[in-house]
Amino acid sequence: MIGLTHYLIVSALIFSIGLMGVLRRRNLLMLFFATEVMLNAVNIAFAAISHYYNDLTGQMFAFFIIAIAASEVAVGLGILIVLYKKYGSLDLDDLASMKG
Amino acid sequence: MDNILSVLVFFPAIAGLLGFVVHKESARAYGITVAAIEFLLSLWLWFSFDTANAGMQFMEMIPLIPDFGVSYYLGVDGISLFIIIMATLMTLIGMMSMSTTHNIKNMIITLLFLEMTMVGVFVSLDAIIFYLFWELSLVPMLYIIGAWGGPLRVYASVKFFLYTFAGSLIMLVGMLFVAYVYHNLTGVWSFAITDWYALVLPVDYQLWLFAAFFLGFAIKVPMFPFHTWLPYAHGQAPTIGSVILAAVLLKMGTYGFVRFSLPMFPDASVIAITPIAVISIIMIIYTAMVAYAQKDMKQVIAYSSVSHMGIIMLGIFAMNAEGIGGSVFQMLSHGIVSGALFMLVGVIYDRRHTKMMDEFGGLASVMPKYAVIFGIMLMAAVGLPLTIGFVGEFLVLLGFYQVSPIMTILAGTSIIIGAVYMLTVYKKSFFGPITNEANRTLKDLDAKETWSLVPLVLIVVWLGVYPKPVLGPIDNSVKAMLTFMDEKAITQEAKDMIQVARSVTKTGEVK
Amino acid sequence: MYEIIAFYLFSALTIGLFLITVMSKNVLYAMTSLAAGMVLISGFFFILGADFLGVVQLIVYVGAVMALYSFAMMFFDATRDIKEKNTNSALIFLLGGLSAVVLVLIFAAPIHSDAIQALYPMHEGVGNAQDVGIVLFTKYLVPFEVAAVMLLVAMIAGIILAGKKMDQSLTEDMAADDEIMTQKDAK
Amino acid sequence: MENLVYIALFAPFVSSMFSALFGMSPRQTFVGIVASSLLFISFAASAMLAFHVYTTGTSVHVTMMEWISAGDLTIPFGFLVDQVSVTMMTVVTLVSTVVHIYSIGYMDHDKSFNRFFSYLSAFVFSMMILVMSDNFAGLFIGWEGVGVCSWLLIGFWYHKEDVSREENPSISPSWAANEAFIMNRIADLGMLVGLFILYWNVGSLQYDVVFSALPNLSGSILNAAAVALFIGAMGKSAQFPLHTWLTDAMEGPTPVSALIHAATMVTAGVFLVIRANPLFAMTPEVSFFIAALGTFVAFFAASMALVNRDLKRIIAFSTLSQLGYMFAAAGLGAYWIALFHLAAHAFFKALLFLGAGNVMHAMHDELDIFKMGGLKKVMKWTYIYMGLASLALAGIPFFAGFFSKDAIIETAFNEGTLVLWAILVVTAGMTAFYSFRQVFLTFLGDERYKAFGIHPHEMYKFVLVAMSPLAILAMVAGFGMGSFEHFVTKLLPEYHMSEHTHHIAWILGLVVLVFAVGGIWLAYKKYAKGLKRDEKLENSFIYKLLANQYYIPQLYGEFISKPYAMLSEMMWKNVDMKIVDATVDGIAKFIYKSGDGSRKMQTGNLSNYLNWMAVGGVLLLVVAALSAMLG
Repeated sequence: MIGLTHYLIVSALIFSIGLMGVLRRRNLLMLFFATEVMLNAVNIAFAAISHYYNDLTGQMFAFFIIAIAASEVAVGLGILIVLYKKYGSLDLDDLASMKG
Repeated sequence: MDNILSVLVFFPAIAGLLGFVVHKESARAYGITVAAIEFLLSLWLWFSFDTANAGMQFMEMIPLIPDFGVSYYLGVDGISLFIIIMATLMTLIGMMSMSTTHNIKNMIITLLFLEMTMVGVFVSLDAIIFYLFWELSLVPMLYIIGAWGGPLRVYASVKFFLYTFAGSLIMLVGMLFVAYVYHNLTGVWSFAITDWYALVLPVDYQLWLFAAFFLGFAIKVPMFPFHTWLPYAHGQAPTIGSVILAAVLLKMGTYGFVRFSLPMFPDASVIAITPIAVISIIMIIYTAMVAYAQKDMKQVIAYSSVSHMGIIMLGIFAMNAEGIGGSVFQMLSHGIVSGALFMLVGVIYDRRHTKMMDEFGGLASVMPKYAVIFGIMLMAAVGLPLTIGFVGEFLVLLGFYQVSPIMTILAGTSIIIGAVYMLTVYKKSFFGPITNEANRTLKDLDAKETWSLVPLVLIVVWLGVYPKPVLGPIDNSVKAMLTFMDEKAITQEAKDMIQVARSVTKTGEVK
Repeated sequence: MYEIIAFYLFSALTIGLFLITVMSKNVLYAMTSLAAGMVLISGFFFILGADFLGVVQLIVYVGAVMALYSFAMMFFDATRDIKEKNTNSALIFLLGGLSAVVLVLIFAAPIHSDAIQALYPMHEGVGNAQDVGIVLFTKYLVPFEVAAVMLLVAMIAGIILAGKKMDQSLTEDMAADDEIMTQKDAK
Repeated sequence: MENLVYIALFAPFVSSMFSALFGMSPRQTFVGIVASSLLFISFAASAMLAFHVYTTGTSVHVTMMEWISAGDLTIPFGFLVDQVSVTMMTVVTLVSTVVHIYSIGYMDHDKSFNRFFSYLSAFVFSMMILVMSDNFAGLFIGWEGVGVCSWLLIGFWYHKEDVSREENPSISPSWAANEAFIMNRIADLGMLVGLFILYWNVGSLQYDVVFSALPNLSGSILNAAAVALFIGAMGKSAQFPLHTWLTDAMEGPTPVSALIHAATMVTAGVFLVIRANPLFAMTPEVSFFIAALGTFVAFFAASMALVNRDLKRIIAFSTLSQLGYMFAAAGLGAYWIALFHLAAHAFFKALLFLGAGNVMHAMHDELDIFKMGGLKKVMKWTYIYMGLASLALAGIPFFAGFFSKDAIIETAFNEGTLVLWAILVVTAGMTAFYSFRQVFLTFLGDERYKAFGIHPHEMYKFVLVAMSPLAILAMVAGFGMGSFEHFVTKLLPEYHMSEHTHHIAWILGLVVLVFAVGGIWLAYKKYAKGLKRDEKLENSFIYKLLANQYYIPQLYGEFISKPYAMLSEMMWKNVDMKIVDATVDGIAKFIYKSGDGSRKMQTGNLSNYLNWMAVGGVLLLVVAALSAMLG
């Protein structure tokens, strides 16, 4: 029988994939993709916990995460476009103006 | 005037604010007037002070944050009264003798703010208010050193600020913890020191809290090995800064020990006697030796300050009325004497723009008045009887003798090595032939300098010959504090160590 | 049995698709596989009985978010392969692997759930959407409204950020920009 | 009577303040005259008090006001005029008055004339406090007060330059002043400790309270207190090993040497032992140590005087030696004899110094007796005075020193301490030798000063007249011994020679006399006809050892002053700067550097930040996992 642990492990693996993407990619768009992957991984975990504990709170969290992800994409993509207009690149290595 | 203490605290500050609109030319006269009024107010405080009452007087209390028991809570007793008077006096005298000319208005305003914080520290009976004034006092001093100081002023002022600030932050943690414990035990929040006194803490709590407060106070005193900010601060500060720093700001540390550490943590204090005595003795001997090696006249006085503060620390931890009373008296004595010595160094610095002793020599011939006053202050500094310096030093050593004869003898070497470095300074600067032609035409003290120094000389002699008016109230309050500590102490060792009025072995008792 | 098969199938597929998303050099491939992964994740939700969440996942992610991405792609040159310096890939794999291992370890460890009590239990015989609706509009009403406002703000922000100088092409070379600028200067 | 006490005490104070008013103005003779008159008033008051005490046998006790009061400690300004203190008061004021008058003449060319009187009177005031106080703390006030005045007066000619020790053994007046002050401070610490011991065991510092409580104290406390107080006495009375300052103190003007470093201040240590006689009487071991040390110093100082060429230093060594005699007497329990010798010594030693001052004045501050000789012709009266004083010092019969010194030597015999007796007898011979060596070399023989182009002249008449009371007392003081004994033994313990000693007293006296006369004869043979330098002798080891004061000042310089200075330098430069301060700065630097170092993390590259974040996150995860596993 599939238990909570199975879901959590899948969630953990997907999360790690997303994390790896975040670390590996230099292109901002790809970073966004990786972030989405991580968010989805978390959503799986929430839904699974919600299911196995018979509690709706987990699903609520997942809803809000989706809402936040949607806004993030909207704003983030807007910023990406501005960045691209300004620098002509989405590569992080080119965007080091915050050097301390 | 019921709220004389509030007036004392805020009068200089308000006057300082008004000072912004005073014209630059008259800023100095304005400052002196304000300081004089403040001094008179403090004298008035003394005259209306009930010397027979050992407890807190002129108390004022306005709740500020009732939920957390923070209130504006003031009061004075015999211990703080004279330190306040000394603070106002030294501010007045310092302003009178001030030779700074550039940005004088800023200087006057800064000094008035500093005066507020100094008086505030000594009248606060609420830990938060105390801490507030304690930290606020750093700001004007930072500004004085940083703006009017010598070539290394930025380094010195930042070091002074950060060092003392770091210490007092730890003290703040201690204060918060005491309040927390108080809350746990009584269910109400209070930062009133008088409430805290009633708190009987277990010994391990006491030790931790003592350590936290110790750090804050010890850096301010400054105790070895936290003393290295002091020579820089003194070396770089303008004369007025050194005078106030040595006379009043250092006293905050020792005052803190008397006001907080002893009555709040009697058992921890008794446990701390030996380590603190050892540190004090190191302070006394070591810094006296360092002072001897100095080439700069001001540095000698600065290091000698540390050495004298060692005596004060030793007396506080004698745990008997003689020692603590002597310590409080020595605080006044050191304030006046070291303040005067810094002013005297300032006098010669104004004329020659150097403080190096090998630049001088034979000054006694060209500046006889200066030499006489310097000599008197020097003798007071080495603790000559019938000067103010002797009374405190004698009582401290006498008091501590009961704790440990050996340590007293070691600490007593201060009367020898103190004389060694002080006389060396005097010999190098004042005696011998005039070797430097630049010294031949130096002017003796002018009217301004004479009028600021002569009152100090008079006080030095007056309190040396007749210390009773000051020593009496101090003694009363100290005895009351000791009685209280004795009742509060939980361990038997502490009870044995804390000597109330039964300090002397009865005649005929064979030890 | 059907559930087990579905779980493993979906797991394998999502992991594979997301790996493509993360590894691929081509943006289009990455986006496509991401969209497919999202769809499969909604499958998890359906298995778990969170029907409403699954639907939202499909609508919002696959519908809205992916649409946003695809529109955004139009601004950038999606046909080009992305050239990235992949320095320190050992460290990255190590970190990713390590986090995976640790997370799996944590989750695989037995979880003591005795103390956990359902605050908002699901009701038998009542549809998931109904349940969710009740909780969402009672307990989570304020966050829900806040989320709504946030989405509005995000929308406006997106429009304003992306909408500036919409008349200029981003995909053409920058020389055009310079020309425009020089023309302006000339005037 | 109380008023007399205050007059005796405060007249010198008024004198000092009055002179201080003119301290910075040029020389004014009336300052000296006023000061001297005030001192004479003080003397008159003291004499009247002495008469009062003598006739009524009661003491006068006044308490002026409370000084320090803290805890259980109460110290008043109380003054006690009894047999001991009134003796000291009379001696002090008498010698002071003479010295004041003398100084008008001696200091007449000095531009700091007024200042000198201010210091001198201040000294007398301090000394009066010292002897009159009714408690140990008051004694300590005077004790330190005379120390400061001594510092001021030794360093009176502060403008002189430091020179090498070979050129001038005491380097410079200001150096000598500091040395004196610091050495005294060392002893003062001992004194303070003594005060502390007494206070914590008795509860008071009043003499009467302390002395009446002594029998209740344990032996170890008594011994500790006695030792501590005696250490104080050693400093002020310049006993070995704290003796070097006394000869260096001769840098001060000669009236100062006469008053402070011969007649009064240096005897304060002896006074303390006499004052605290109940304490010392109960500690026989300490007392015997005092006697032994006194005897040793008597011999030790006399040996250095034998070869010295400096007029004042010879007298200083002889003072040291005589102080040794006094301590020997006091240590052996013959307190009144010690006090008697103290008084008699004050007269003839002051006279000797003042005579030396005349010679200096005449010789333009030349002090080397090898450069003098034949001064008898021009300075007849000075010759007579110094001769008289030397006779008294040598213990020639019927002069003051004969009675007192003989009594001390007799005491040593009486106590059965024959070694001490023998040393004291030999020392008496040496005393006679060096005293007359000095007198003969100065006044008799060939006129060597002529080679240096000096034209000596006799001192002013009034000065010589002023010195006459001392001369008379040096001659006749001895005859008052009986009544003196009667007077002071009302307070001090009586001391009786045993039957046996009494029996052979004349033999003992004769032995001493033989040594004394022998000394004088030897001096006469060797020096009266003029100076014959003996190169071989002068190059011998012993001679050099003695001439260099056993190299003790050099030893102190090499093994105390220099290491102290080096250690101080090291403490400052290495410990304070390189360890203590460097640690603090090190902490600050560490914080700064770690900030500066971690600043490199801020590459501005988001990817790097993400990496760091991931590292942190993973670390936290690991910690969580570990704590879950372990916990």
